[in-house]
Amino acid sequence: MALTREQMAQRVARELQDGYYVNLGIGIPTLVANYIPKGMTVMLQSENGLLGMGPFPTEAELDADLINAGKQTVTAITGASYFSSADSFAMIRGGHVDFTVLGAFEVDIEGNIASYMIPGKMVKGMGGAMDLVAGAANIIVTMTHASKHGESKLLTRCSLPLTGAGCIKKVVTDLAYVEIREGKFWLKERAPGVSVDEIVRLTEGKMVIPDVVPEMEF
Amino acid sequence: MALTREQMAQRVARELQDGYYVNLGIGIPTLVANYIPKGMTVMLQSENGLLGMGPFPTEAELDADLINAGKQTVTAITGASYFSSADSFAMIRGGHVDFTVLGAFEVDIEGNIASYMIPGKMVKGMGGAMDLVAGAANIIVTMTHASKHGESKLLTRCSLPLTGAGCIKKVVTDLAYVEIREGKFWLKERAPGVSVDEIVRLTEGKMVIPDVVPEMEF
Amino acid sequence: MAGFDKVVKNYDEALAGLQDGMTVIAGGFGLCGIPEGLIAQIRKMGTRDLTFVSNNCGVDDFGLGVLLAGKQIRKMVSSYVGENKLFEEQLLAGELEVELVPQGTLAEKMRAGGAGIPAFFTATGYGTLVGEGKEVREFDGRHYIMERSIVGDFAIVKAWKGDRYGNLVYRNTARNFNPMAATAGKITVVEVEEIVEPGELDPNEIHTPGIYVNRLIQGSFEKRIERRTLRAD
Amino acid sequence: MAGFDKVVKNYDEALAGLQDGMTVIAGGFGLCGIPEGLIAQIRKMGTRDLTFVSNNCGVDDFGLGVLLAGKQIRKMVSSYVGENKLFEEQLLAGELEVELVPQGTLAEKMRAGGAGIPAFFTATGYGTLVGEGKEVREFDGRHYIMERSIVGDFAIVKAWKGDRYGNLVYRNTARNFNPMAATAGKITVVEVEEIVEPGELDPNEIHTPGIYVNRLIQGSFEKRIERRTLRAD
Repeated sequence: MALTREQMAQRVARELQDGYYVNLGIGIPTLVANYIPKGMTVMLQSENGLLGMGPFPTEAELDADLINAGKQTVTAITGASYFSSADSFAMIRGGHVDFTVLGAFEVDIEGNIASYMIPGKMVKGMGGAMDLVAGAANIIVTMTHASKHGESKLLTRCSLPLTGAGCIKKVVTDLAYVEIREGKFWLKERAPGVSVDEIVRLTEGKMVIPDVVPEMEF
Repeated sequence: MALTREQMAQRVARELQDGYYVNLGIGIPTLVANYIPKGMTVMLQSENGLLGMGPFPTEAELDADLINAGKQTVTAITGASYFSSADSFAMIRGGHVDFTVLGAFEVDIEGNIASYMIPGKMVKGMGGAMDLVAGAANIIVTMTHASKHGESKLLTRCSLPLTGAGCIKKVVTDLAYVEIREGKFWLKERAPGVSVDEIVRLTEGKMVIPDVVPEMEF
Repeated sequence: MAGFDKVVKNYDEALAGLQDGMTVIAGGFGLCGIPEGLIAQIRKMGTRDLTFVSNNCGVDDFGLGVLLAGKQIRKMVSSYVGENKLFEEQLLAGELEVELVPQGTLAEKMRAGGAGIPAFFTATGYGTLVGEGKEVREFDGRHYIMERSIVGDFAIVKAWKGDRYGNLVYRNTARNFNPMAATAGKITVVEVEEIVEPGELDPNEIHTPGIYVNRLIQGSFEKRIERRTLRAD
Repeated sequence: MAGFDKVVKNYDEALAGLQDGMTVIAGGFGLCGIPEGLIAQIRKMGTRDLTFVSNNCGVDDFGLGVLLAGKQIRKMVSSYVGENKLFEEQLLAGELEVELVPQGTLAEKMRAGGAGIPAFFTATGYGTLVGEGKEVREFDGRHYIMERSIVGDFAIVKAWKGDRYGNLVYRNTARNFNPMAATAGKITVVEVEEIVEPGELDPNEIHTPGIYVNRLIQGSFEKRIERRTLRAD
């Protein structure tokens, strides 16, 4: 069975380490915050200018001056700090954020990522995504393996305009955990009950398949 | 009579305007703070990271964490602010300081300035002087017109390594107030009792002399 | 210290000199930390053909969106737009131009503009549409593109507290683009929630020194929330 | 939040991993805001052939000057040196190399290093010895030179207060180069006058967020004054 959004977030969360500073994109990446392993703490960075982002507020905590990068109202944890957007992206561009999780439309065997623009549709902009993919040494993309129509999103060459070139090394899809290096996808794990054949069928780019592909456990 | 150091500072101070943010170099420029015209206020910037520098401290006010760019203990006025050296030079380089006063060894008809290095002597460094001359739109140099041996410091071409190229437009010496433009010195005022002939004799670079050269009044 | 009193009497004075065709740098992220009264004043003035440098363009009836309603904006330089329908309509009708800039590059372009740095290199956007036509340079084995700085004829800024000398502090994530915007305007106009006397702000805690501020006005703020999100308990 | 507790037990732990030949970025201006205990620890460790990036090099018996005494410094990258005799002696003897960098350019090189900007353009130094051998570019009719950023193997920083997560505040002009140094070290070690608990520092007033800090230690400081200057009254 393909992973649920929650399971995808859960799988991504296993890549976390204690003491990581983490930036989570909108969508599935946001859910990762719900699956931080026990006994481990991470600190969330919000690129509009907050380190130490907390949960959504209660009615009483609601503060128009305290939002996240998705423009939702949030809170700040004890020990948080606020800073300007220039300082925030200095932090990101300078590689100080340990771990970044982003959604995408497509990735390819060269580590390219397309995530912000579909030609013909209204272009809303890249926001901070281009800065995040260029700045993060340790970045993981999470998205469905293929579209609803069965078109692979793991490609030889991204078809959509790129968000970043050669920057993605790890992908968690609803079917598999895949690494990218040497111009190939490397299948590392599969979703419970999903066959290697199905993954291969839904992967357009060249993929290396080891003899044993462990099933993820939840 | 040649101007005293105090009179040179006094003449420079006449260029101030109410509300100016001002950076004063070490030496005669520092004395300018003593001659701010009545009814006028200026705010002093110290490039190590202070806007709103006050006078030297009393024994009771002495604070090792509060020094000026010359490393002397100082005070801060009400309404001052502290910032990093990067922010301080962003302010300077960005042209936000209204008025800068610096000493020099030499200036020339192209507005070049040499002020930090005498070859053969130990080189101590330029500190913030190169940033200050490059960043200030409104800068005035104050120095003696000639060396003790009668060698002019207003030259056709600076003989010493430059602090900045083409950035000086105004010079107050002990003999004269001179402007620099169009590759020439323009004599604007002379020290009381100093003849135009003496100024011309001690000026090596080409100088334009108007029919009337008013005497400075003190 | 009369020469340093930046407080102006009213909004007319705050934006005096703003003319058709000018470039305005605006602080704010979404609807958070935006200079509401200054935007309203530009709406009232009817100034046209403006270029706005701002991370976003508000929503239909709030933030910079109200200037779209007045067809006052010719060009937006932003990282993310289209939270409002007018924007899309005017863009498709060719009445509005948009230049998309990555968020961090936009922040840095403003910072560089204020800091006298005409251009810098960044890896952000290399190999993408953003890098097209820009100079590419390799440093230590990695590719970077050259980005130019931005300076505005005016900057409009929202701060929490400001003293009469123009020293500013911002509150929480309402800081966002405001400190860089404040440095990058030839004329910087700041709207604050509270004007205080010099000395009331700790000199160690000032986010924007008064040297960057030309005019200061006390505003009143709706502080509309774009995405009110609560947790259950 | 054990993973974020940056406090180390002693100076050995604070500078563990510092090796001969490394580059160290140091905060401080003159003797103001210098990490006294960390410098003493390097003296004690006897690490050699170090490159120091620091605005100044202390005086003979204080600040980085004590490392000259131990002949531990191979190269200084500074804007102003020579407040001590040892510096001149070692320079003339060819035991020490110096690279002079304008003060504002030095600050910006550190800031750029921390911010992932490999190079930037500045007018500072154009047409001078500083500009020699550097790329010159004209923007809007003015000449600029390209300067590269600086990153250190270690950064040693002095702050006023720091919480366990490494959030820092500096006091008065002791801030100087410390905030940029803090961002530009692969390993950033900070010595503070007082360690406080997370939450004691107002999140709006933190100068350096803890993300930049790897190790934090409480020091005791002499805070020697280089030029004690008093007014008469």
